[in-house]
Amino acid sequence: MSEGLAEGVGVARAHQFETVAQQRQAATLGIWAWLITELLLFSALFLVALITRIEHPEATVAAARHLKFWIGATNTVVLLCSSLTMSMAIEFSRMGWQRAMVRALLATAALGSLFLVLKAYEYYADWEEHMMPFLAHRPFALEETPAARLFVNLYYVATGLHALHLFTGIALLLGMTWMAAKAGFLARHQNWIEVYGLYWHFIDLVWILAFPILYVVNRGP
Amino acid sequence: MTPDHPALQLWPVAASATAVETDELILAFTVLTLVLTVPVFIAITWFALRYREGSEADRTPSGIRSNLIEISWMLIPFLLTLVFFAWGAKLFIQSKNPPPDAMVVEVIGRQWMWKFQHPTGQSEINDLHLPIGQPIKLRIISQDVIHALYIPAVRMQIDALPDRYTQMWFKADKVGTFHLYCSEYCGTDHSVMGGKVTFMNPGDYQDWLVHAGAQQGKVASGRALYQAYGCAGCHEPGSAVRAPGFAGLFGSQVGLADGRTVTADAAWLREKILNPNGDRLAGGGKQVMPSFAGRIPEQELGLLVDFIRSYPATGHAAEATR
Amino acid sequence: MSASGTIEGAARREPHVPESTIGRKPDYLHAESTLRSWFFTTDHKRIAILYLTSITGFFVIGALAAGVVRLALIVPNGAIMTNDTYNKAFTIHGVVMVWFFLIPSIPATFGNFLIPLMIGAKDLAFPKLNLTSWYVFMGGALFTLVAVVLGGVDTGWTFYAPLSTAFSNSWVLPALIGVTIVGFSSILTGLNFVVTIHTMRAPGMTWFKLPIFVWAHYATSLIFLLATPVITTALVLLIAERAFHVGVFDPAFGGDPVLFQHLFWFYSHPAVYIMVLPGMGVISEIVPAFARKKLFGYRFVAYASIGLASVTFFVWGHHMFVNGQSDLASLVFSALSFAVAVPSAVKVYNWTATIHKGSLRLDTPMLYAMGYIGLFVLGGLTGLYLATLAINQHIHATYFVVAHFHYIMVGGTVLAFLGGLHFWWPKFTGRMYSEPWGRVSAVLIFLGFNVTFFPQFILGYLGMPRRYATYPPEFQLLNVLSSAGATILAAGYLFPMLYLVYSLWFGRKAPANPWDARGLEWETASPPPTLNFERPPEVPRIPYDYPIQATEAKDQHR
Amino acid sequence: MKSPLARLSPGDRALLWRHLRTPVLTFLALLGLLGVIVALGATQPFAQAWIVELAVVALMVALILLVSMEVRREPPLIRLFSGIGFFWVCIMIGMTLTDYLAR
Repeated sequence: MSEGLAEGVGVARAHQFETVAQQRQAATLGIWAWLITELLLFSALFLVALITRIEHPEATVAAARHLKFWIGATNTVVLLCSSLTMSMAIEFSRMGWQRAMVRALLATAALGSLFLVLKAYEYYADWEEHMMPFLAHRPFALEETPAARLFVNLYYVATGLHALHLFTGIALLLGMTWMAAKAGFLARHQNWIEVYGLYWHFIDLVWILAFPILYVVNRGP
Repeated sequence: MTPDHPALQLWPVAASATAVETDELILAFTVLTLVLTVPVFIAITWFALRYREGSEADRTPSGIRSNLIEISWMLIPFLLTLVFFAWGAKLFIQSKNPPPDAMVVEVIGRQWMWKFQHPTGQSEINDLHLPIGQPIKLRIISQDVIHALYIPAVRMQIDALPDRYTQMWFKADKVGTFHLYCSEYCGTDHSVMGGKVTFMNPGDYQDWLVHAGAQQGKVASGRALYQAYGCAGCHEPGSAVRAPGFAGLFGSQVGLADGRTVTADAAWLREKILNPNGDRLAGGGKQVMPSFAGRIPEQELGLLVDFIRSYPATGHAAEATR
Repeated sequence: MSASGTIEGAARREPHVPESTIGRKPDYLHAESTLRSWFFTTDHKRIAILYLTSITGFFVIGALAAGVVRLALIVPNGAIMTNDTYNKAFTIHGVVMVWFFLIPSIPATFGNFLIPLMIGAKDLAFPKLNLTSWYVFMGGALFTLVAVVLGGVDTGWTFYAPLSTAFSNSWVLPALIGVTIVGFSSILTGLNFVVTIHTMRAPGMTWFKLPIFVWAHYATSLIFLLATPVITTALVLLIAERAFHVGVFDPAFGGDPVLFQHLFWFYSHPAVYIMVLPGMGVISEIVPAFARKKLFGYRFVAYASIGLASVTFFVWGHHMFVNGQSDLASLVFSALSFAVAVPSAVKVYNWTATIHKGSLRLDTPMLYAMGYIGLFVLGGLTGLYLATLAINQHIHATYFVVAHFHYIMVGGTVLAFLGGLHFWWPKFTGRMYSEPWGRVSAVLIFLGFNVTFFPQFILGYLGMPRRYATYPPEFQLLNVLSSAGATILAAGYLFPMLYLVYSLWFGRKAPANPWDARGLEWETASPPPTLNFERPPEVPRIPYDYPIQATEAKDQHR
Repeated sequence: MKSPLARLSPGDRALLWRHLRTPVLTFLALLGLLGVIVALGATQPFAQAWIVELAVVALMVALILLVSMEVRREPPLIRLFSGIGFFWVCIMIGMTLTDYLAR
């Protein structure tokens, strides 16, 4: 919210709004409305994972134990760090420390990219281990339990969709950082940083749901 | 048209006690619908006439407290309809709990035919013969997509799922022949996937099992397979592919491309279905038929050959059974 | 998110000039006339016109496909076309009508145009996003139309697995991708409306001064936000299933095709209310305007909109009573479905009570509204037949269902759409249409509709399954009757297209408020200026401030 | 940073710490909770570990929503919007399970 903004930091009013406060409120509400749709999008996948677990408990456990647990855990730490740098960027924007903010944003983008690199390595390792059942011509390591395929493929859909969100997020973030580095940005568009921050935190939140649901919970019998 | 012409019939035949009960429920619900809607229709029409602009009418507010009206017209129709929920639920629960002595008929749905197997082993395609006065339980499964077995005369339908059994039970009490449909859209020939269910006296049913069930049903089954496997698309006279027809084929002498002549007997026809590339026919037609080896079970091959055997000397497949 | 900063927004506000003055600033239609000014506009009114023209095009495509279906069913033996052609025709009809006409119909056109006007705002909260949603919509439409042109789809609009994933040989993938994309357009529209209604209301425009139209669109937008993402997931999984054999819906690997139906109907049942609620909003504007009377039970009608939007999320399983779901689920879903009767009854009885002791003018919009009420009541109550478990086992997937949902979708949404189109046509275009032609078409559509669809109720309980290219000969009489009705209906649709377009050039110029109606949209010129109001509108004391007001209605606003 | 940390004036340093205290503490708390999940997942000490894991996840989600995303400082409308999605997820999962758990 707008309390505690440093001098010279603020938002320029767009023509359709009457006041800046109204504009800020609209932007915050808008991003939250969007985040609701993101939550339901991923939750439907988590529901499918739950049904798969209920219908095929053994196959799901076998599949989940094949996932790269430690890469997933490391990636969760990476995203938590990026959340921290994002929070810092928001605070710097409020303080009017533009250069520090830009650096924090770049750090966030770098951590997001690190996540994607680790994820890509994880996919590569999965491929090596014949854990890509959706590839028609590559034998599947758990061929003897056909239902394991369901969970493994679902893992690709869910993590792929999350990676797509992260990738889009990094692209937007870099574009915004480029603009944010220019003089006068904080006087006109400070709330972009806050609104974007909500999106970034939420992608983290989705991963914090996805990691236990896909990697952790199904390891147990 | 006479008054009892089927096109003028406005209520479907009910062939079981449950069907009659369902009809009673529908009729009672219709009475409620009329009670709830007719006043609205009359009111709208009456108000439209009575209170038209320029008409002399009393437009002073009635002074009725609106909250009371609002709550009453929210709750009264709702409570009335809840009675029908309970009634419908009661019948539904009955329909989900077959009596233990029910006769079990296995049903398999496939694009685009039904296969029924009687407890005594006889099987039928698309048509189903059943005794009356005896609870029947159909155990239903599909081999490909989702189908649904629908018998309007007993007011029942249930999906045939590819991965697990569903069931339907009823006790028919009226002799006659009724429609049997697939009611879950299943692809190109969805509307053709159906036939007739015939409810018979138990004695007639036993008789049918012994005689017709084993004999006359075969050709009809073969015809259904002929359609279902797509044979008719090429082999029926008038088709674009102009594949060899079956009229008068069985037992005749067939000239082959290598000059030999063979007799089209059961064994040769069977082999030709499984391996169309062998024994090329004389006449130079292009061989386009795919092999059906592994696609048609042995027992169904027999039915197909029986169907070709009884194919009329002239005309179309439909006549083979009529 | 928000538009780029223009600080001179306040300076643009012009001093109020009386309407008759000739030198007034050009209205939104005439402000600019280049193609660029239309295709890159961020004006909600112009975007509404873009949507209106595109969905009219889709309506024509869908209606032609319906014509093909009715043509095929004149004969029982399928002699007119192959089963395959028939299946593709009804699939195109369903896909186009549901996703490219009914869902965007009223929200994206009237909602887009009127919500800012009704709440006294200059535009929606996110104008660029609004334009984006139209491009996303057209992008999705492109994919689906490509599927149609390449050879069509034969899965039905419901895309049930495993028919759509493993067995259909038609162009399922592009159609699925198109429908998935269109979902994003819905989400963006809904998001824009929610934020606009929350944050952009003019000073003094409190929630209980909002027209029911705005309430209805708020409820609709919540459904857009809460339901659409789930069908996106379901369709993404279906696409992955068809392209990569993921397996979650494929019984060959232990997947469950019924799971797709759960996800599908979690969206598609609420989607019924995406189509119905905006129509209810339109009717709630028309009825008081032509009865010259305040809407009866305003607060109840407003709450009923939110009530419908919430209850609708608990009842999706009533589409699956015979699909092998558990008996417990069927019982629960059936019981909850009856709760939908409560808010629906509130709406219908309040409209009827509004007419009571009014001063009625039976102009074209009112004729549509009265037709709507009658048909919606029938459509709604036949829905309760289908929600009753034992009855459902008989009439599920028969023509009874087809008749039922056409009473809701055509009798409801399309009549409301046409009623609203005639009601606000002067506001959209600044022209009046021919009133006699309007009335003739309204009556023709009402009659044609009933002749087309009432016989289908009878066909349904006689046991004719839906989606049948061929059918037993005893059903021919009723089918021919239905097809005959469809030709009347087609004529009824054709007339408005002709005389409305004619009025664009030759119609009488419309005054700002031709119906003497209440609501802020009538306070500005017809057509409105680009920034909607020449000066900030004055919010009325109460909503629906018509001459005739029952005392009980006033009580609610003390 | 604006300039290396050491060269900040004491006032700036206080300002910095005041602004960054909450994010840093949240980050440490989240790391700790993640540690619990990872430890439980890796060792599987008892069969019902999944209940604890899901409870910890719920805690992490609440922490991110309330603190990182600042819902606790938002007006009631935003609080409603941040919660409504989770409520709808419960509807979706709950009603679907009436089918799967009762088959």
